Amino acid sequence: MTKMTRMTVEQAIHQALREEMRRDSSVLLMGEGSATKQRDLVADFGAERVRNTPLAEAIVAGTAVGAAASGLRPVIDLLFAPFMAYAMDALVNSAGKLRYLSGGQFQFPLVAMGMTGSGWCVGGQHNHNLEAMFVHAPGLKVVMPSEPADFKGLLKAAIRDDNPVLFFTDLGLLYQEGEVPDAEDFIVPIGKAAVRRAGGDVTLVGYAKTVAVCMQAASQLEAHGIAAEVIDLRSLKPLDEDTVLGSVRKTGRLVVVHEASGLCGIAAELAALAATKAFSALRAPVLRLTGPDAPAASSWVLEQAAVPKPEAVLEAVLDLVAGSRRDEAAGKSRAHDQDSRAHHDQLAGLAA
Amino acid sequence: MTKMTRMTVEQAIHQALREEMRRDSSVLLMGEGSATKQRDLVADFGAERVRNTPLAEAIVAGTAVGAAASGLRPVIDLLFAPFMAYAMDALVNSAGKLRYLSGGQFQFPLVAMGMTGSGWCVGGQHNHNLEAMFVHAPGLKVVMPSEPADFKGLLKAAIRDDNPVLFFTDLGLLYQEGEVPDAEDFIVPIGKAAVRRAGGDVTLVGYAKTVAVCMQAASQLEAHGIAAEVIDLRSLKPLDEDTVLGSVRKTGRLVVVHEASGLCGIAAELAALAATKAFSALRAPVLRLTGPDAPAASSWVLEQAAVPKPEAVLEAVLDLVAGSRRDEAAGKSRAHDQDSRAHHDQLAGLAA
Amino acid sequence: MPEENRAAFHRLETMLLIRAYEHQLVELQRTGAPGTCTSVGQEACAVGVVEALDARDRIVTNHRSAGHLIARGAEPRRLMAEVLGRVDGYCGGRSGSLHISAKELGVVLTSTIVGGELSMAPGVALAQKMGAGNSEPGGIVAVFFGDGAACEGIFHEALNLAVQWQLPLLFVCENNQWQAFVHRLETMPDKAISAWARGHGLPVDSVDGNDVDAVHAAAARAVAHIRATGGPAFLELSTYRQRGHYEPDDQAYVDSAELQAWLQRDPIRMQGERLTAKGLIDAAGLAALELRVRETIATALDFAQASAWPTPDTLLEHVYA
Amino acid sequence: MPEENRAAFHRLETMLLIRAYEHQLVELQRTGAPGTCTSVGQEACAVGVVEALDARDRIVTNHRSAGHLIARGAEPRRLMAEVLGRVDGYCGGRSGSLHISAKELGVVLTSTIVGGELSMAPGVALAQKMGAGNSEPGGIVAVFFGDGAACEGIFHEALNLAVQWQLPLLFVCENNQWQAFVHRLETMPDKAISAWARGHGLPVDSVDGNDVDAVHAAAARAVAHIRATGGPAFLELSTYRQRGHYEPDDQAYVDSAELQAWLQRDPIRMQGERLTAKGLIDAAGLAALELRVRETIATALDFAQASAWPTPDTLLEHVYA
Ligand SMILES: Cc1ncc(C[n+]2csc(CCOP(=O)(O)OP(=O)(O)O)c2C)c(N)n1
Ligand SMILES: Cc1ncc(C[n+]2csc(CCOP(=O)(O)OP(=O)(O)O)c2C)c(N)n1
Ligand SMILES: [Mg+2]
Ligand SMILES: [Mg+2]
Repeated sequence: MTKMTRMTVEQAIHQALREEMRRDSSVLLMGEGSATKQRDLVADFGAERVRNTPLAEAIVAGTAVGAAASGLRPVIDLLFAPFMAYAMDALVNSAGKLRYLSGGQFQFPLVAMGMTGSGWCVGGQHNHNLEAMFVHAPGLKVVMPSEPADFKGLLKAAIRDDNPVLFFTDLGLLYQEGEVPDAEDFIVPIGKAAVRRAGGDVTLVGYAKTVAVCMQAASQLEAHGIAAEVIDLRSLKPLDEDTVLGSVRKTGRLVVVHEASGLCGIAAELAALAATKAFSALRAPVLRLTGPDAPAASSWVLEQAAVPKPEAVLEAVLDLVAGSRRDEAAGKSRAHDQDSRAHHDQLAGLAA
Repeated sequence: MTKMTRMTVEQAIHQALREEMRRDSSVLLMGEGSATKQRDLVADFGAERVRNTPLAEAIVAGTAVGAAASGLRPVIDLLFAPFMAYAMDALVNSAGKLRYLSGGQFQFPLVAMGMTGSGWCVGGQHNHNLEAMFVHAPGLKVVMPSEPADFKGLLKAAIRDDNPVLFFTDLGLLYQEGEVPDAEDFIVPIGKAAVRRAGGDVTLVGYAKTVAVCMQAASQLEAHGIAAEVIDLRSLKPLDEDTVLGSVRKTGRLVVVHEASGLCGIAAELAALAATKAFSALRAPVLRLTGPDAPAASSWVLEQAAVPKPEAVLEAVLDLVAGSRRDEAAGKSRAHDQDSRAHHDQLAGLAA
Repeated sequence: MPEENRAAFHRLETMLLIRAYEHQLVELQRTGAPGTCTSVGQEACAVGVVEALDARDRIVTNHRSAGHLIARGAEPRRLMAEVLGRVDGYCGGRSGSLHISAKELGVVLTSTIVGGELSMAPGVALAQKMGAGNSEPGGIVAVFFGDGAACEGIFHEALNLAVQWQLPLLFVCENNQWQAFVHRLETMPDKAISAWARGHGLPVDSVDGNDVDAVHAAAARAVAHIRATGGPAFLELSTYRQRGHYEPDDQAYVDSAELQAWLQRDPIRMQGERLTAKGLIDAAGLAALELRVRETIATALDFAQASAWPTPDTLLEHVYA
Repeated sequence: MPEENRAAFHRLETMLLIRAYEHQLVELQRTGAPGTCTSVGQEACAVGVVEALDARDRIVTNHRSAGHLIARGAEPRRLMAEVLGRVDGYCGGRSGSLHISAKELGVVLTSTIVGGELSMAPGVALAQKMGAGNSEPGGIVAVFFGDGAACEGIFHEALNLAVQWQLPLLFVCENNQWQAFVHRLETMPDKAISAWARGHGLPVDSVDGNDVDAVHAAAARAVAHIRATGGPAFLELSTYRQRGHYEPDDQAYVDSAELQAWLQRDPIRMQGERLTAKGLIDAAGLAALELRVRETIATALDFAQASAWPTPDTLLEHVYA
């Protein structure tokens, strides 16, 4: 039996860092305050491997890229995701491209961490879910876990990966607790989604904070006699197409829920995948319940209004199932157009 | 009758700049070499309004943001799109967000221009179609025209727009010629697609260089008795949903073609739109023929292999139509799953 | 009371008002309001510089902006409403504490991205120089930023552009020794900021940021230089962040001897002692002043708490023009 | 022949080889091959600095890299194959001319993003310092960048990090007066680059970049300093871009008097005259040298043109590890 310890996401991240730094002396940690905030790691692994940096994201990321190509395994903490705007050249143009452009001469085993998401009322220059930008960029991997065990297992996998990995932490989860395997070899492979709940009527896909949203909606749907399957993507790139498509082929209905903007977001990618590769199985329109095409406001009311809520998922799925069942009973080949659902796309939260 | 002049894309851009600078003294042009390359504009409008800048994209873009909020209408030339990585904070965190975060106190009438696309063998640090990143970011508009008249009309519209507009030029089009209206009030509204060819069997959507790819495929399809409708998006944000969905509702088949990576790209967004809002009209899987999830190589052979070709579109549509007609004849509700087409997604060019 | 004394008095009162406002925010945070980055200990920088500016000038600032805003005349009640996310805030609650702009006061384009202020300020100054929009002749821009921001590349780019284009821009570096949880000496050599600025060849002045009169004198000189030449100037103000980076923050990482030394040089205390020594104020006078600002803040709090929340149906307002 | 003379001779030959290689690329471009950024006129910078490095050292460079690569021993035939997009190029044709790295020679992480070289070099130096990977004790890094790159914010960040972390990093600014189509005096004050560097408090040396012996001497001093102290040093080499930014380029924007003046000080000519004056070479000797390099380049061209194109089925190779 796997030994487990209950801990928060923050602790799970810390444990993963500690274990990997112990295991591999080429792992080093850099960031604005990384050493200050993790004195124990400095004590155990030395100031050379746990470094406070100047306040300069571009050089922190660039240095990680140079170091990664030269035999180190840097983990950099860029604090909030929007600060990655300063690190874009290093991440996108260097880390993501120079392996390919050099004909495979270099590899870039580095991890770039960033926090984001609603819940802290910090506004759109801190709260901006921009993970899809890195999914769109070549040569990078992207993960965004939802529970402590995955934070540990995916961070360890990211550190061991020979590719650059963007590791996003939804800050609303930071102090969430869960059981985490003690084993030092506990790894969650990058690129594998988790089915959090099985069901045959509809596939709900989320990641990070919206996994819980989907789970709550699924519970409520049960009362309506609808069995929802809930998938936690965990990895946004590579995406676990098989798990998502397998589920859609079973349920015929797909609803994707995330906080990031819908436009060219992960939900768009999944909807496209389903419309291409599981088309014949689809019994109803694919729905996206996402954040709006708007910066996050600070005010609690507006921040929350932008976030997909379980009630909105519930309502959307009820409509969807009713619509497609009605159509099927009437012998129509497909559900009614979902223009009436258009508002979900932009305003998931308002419906709540 | 509209008076027209034949000119290249480059000339159309120049004409738009000249006309708008003449019309509105708050328009100014800044970039690395903007003044050197456009001595005539310096002569006509003065060195204060046509400026060479230091080689520093972040401050060029930041200065444009500050100036735009203070009564000017800056147009900045950032040269190649990947150099925007340095300007990301100014564009995404400032221009895109500060109107909203300030409660509407400021507006940012600025245009940021960038070139990209295959054809010059310059490799992935120059040739990177990253327009979707800006579509995903809130508060920005994005255009990417395909013909000289639209370059003129959309650039003029962008300069007059009170929002920040990213204006992308596919460098393969730079010396392409076309008829361009002389009229100084000729504007192509941002957010309107153009139907380049009408047809009832399949909707082909492209933008920039791939409009021609779709048009060529459409000609070839005609020989096969298939009438393709070809849509040139022109504006990527806001997207002209009505035109695309209207066409899909008519044809029942959607194929999106672009050079950018498919993952979380424009094709994903359109596929998602169709799967949500035109679901009942869809008679076949939605296909994406896009660039691969890879940096662009310099070598001509590899550069071209990454680019969607008319032959690949032709082949894909023939399969699609055959598949869905077969299914419909057999009374099936929907075409076969398109797993066999999966490779198109990543390797559009290879099929050519 | 001679003009000079009235000014000294006003500086003290403004510093007290800033301090009282921020102490109120600290208390609010303890009872559940969003945290803020206070400028406690840095009030002299804000008051000394802002007083040297005209109505036609613009201010660009950052996350630690309460002092700049209040010194410029922002109403504590509307600031507080903003921090609480209410409709009567300067930004209708969309900003919260981190990026408050008040265009009506000329406080524009506040960014909480460290360096964002530096990236936009030259553009505001360019518009001033070109007489764009509602700018008035001779207007300049003061950009406030921290020692941390000086480490960002945009610092270098902004200085070079301002020098090369001769922009009417006053760089004000509030060197408060800290960059969030990192002491600045971990990130740069001791005299780095002024040395970097000097490398750009513009006038650089380094002054005690806790002495409001010294700050004001230096700022006035710099502003005069900018108005006379049209070109930029640089001011480094040495000060200290007395509280944590963001509320709450236990400051466990702070060297208490250093903190104590700076507390001895608290700008409000220094100004109070100066006025007392000059016989311009006594203990009763000081107490009266403090009472007055406390009342202002109490009224502001009532106002802010009574202000309505924005309604969800306004969520998408102001995204696009 | 004494060591010193052999070295002088070798420098001349290497500069000739670089020049011949780039002239060949210019011709190739005229017949349809992709354009390149040549370093014609800057050969002394490459040769002088690279000769001061050891095998254990690393080089990080940019778009104008032919000199650095050839001085380091890169084979012209594999470089040319790369420019033509062929499988025998150092990067298998994926790079083309703009980002050629040759790991086997220690030329790593070339970036054509101006400033990219500066962003990555400190990390390579950190790995050297920490003894990571296949680094050898005492190894340093030389990063080549232009005067334009010095305007990018990353210049400031890289210098500060190198100083603060005491990284074994030699900054080599090839100040060739041009930033694509803009003269550097439009973008910075005249003495700016050294002044900026001095602001960072590391040793800064400014030398004539067209005098290969002077460059070498300065580089050797800087390298010795870095090996002795472990910390960084800075070299500004004043030189001139004799050809356009990128082939083809009519240089219509170039001041011809300035160009002519610099052509008089062509580095190869200067070194040729120096050797002639010392009686180490005569016209026949020079002609023989030139013939030798021309033959090398002719062979290289044959090799490159005979090299296969990569096949489309390899398109996705090397995207991910
Ligand atoms: C680009 C960026 N990086 C990091 C942060 C997080 N952060 C906010 S304030 C701060 C410290 C800034 O230090 P300084 O510039 O000295 O200003 P101070 O807070 O001391 O006033 C940090 C690291 C940020 N907001 N933006
Ligand atoms: C970030 C970025 N901006 C612009 C360019 C386009 N560009 C390529 S080389 C160059 C000039 C660079 O000048 P400098 O650094 O002095 O190097 P030089 O070319 O003179 O060797 C420019 C503007 C680029 N490649 N990257
Ligand atoms: Mg500070
Ligand atoms: Mg140069």
